[in-house]
Amino acid sequence: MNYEISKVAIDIQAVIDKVVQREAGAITTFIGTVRELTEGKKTLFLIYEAYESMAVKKLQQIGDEIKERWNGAEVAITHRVGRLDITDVAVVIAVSTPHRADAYEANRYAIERIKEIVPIWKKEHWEDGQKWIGNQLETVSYPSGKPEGDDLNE
Amino acid sequence: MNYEISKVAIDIQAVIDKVVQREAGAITTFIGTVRELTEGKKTLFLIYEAYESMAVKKLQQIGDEIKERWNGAEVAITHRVGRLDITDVAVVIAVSTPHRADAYEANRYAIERIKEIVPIWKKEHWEDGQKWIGNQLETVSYPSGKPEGDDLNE
Amino acid sequence: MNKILFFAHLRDEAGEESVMLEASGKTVAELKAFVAENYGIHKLDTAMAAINEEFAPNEEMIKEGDVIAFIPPVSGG
Amino acid sequence: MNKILFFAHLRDEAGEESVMLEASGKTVAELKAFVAENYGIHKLDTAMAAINEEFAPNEEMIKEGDVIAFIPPVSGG
Repeated sequence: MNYEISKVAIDIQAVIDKVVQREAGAITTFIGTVRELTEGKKTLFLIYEAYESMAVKKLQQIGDEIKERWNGAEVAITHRVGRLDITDVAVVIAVSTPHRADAYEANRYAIERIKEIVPIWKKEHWEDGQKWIGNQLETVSYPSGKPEGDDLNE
Repeated sequence: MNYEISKVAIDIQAVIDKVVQREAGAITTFIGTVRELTEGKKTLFLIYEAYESMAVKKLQQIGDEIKERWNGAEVAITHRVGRLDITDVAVVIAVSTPHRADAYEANRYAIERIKEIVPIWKKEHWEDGQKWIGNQLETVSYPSGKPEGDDLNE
Repeated sequence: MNKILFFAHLRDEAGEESVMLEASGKTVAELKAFVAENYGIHKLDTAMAAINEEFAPNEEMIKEGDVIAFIPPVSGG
Repeated sequence: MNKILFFAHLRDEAGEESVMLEASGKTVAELKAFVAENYGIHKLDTAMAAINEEFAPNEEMIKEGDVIAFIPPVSGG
């Protein structure tokens, strides 16, 4: 399966291997890691939680969107859940395409979409407290009461 | 060493490990692979050759350029030489940055610069012949007799 | 009957991962109002709903057996 | 004396990886002309030169002991 939620450390090479193809000249990966400082505040660790069955479907949807927009693309995404320490890998996105410009653009598209529509949440733990993070795009949350039009069930 | 020419298969995870940092929230990689078809022509295999000592210096220069332009970036690049078959990995570029937009942009910058200033050449082998490839940017080669101004010794 | 799932801070507020309710015939908006009142959940208006693992608008009607999840703004990646 | 390095198709044309020449006092352009004539290399005008592993312009003067490399348009990546 190219779209997974993992309870254990992600094997990056295994994600890359899923998108290798004879037609591809380029593979890009995005590896999201747990950063120690965010706006000057020190993170101790994170907990990621997912609505797992739906999250896998939404990752698949993102892959399908990419294949429709970028010809010849192959996509694999694994997102970690559970407790993650600083520098641990939270998500790995691998995209292969015939030409390199597409591999960068399609990969960037994937991470932005994950932050919009995939039901995964992180709880930050600092020295002085903990909090479920609302949304990382730092926009008002679903101002219309739902994700943008094309977020629905595509 | 973060900048290497390798005569054996590149260990992608090892390149990624070089750029892991507590301040980074994002690592991007570019993995250049040998594509079977280019403009309808079928490649059997490639030979990559490098002016190794100078190539390492130029990879280091690209890393330095990136660190100057993108604050907090870490960079590692390994380029393979020798015979490569279809889907083999020719180059791995890993870039880590605090925020993800920079990691994509800086990585893209690295591959474009490699194609401009790093003394590495590939010889394509097809069913009906072989040829050293002139330059992949498909521009006239060094029209001014030298790379663009800032390519020199920076 | 319908299974209702809570995640992240909504689960903390509800004090449980899921509850069973009779929700068929209600719209998503009506269920939200009911759950907010009966489970003391405050930020349900900023949450999306999913019916059977697909996002569903406020006006969608819930059917017998549907699984409803309340999805707070996501923060994966 | 100076070591002169050839790569890729230039090496194929020269028939060797490197030669030793007395090039000190010559400019890069003068050395290119000399090598093109004496080693039958045709596409030297599209090649860059490097002196001691750094790109060098045509007008740069070569010194005793400098290592000169002719760099055809690169195709790595």
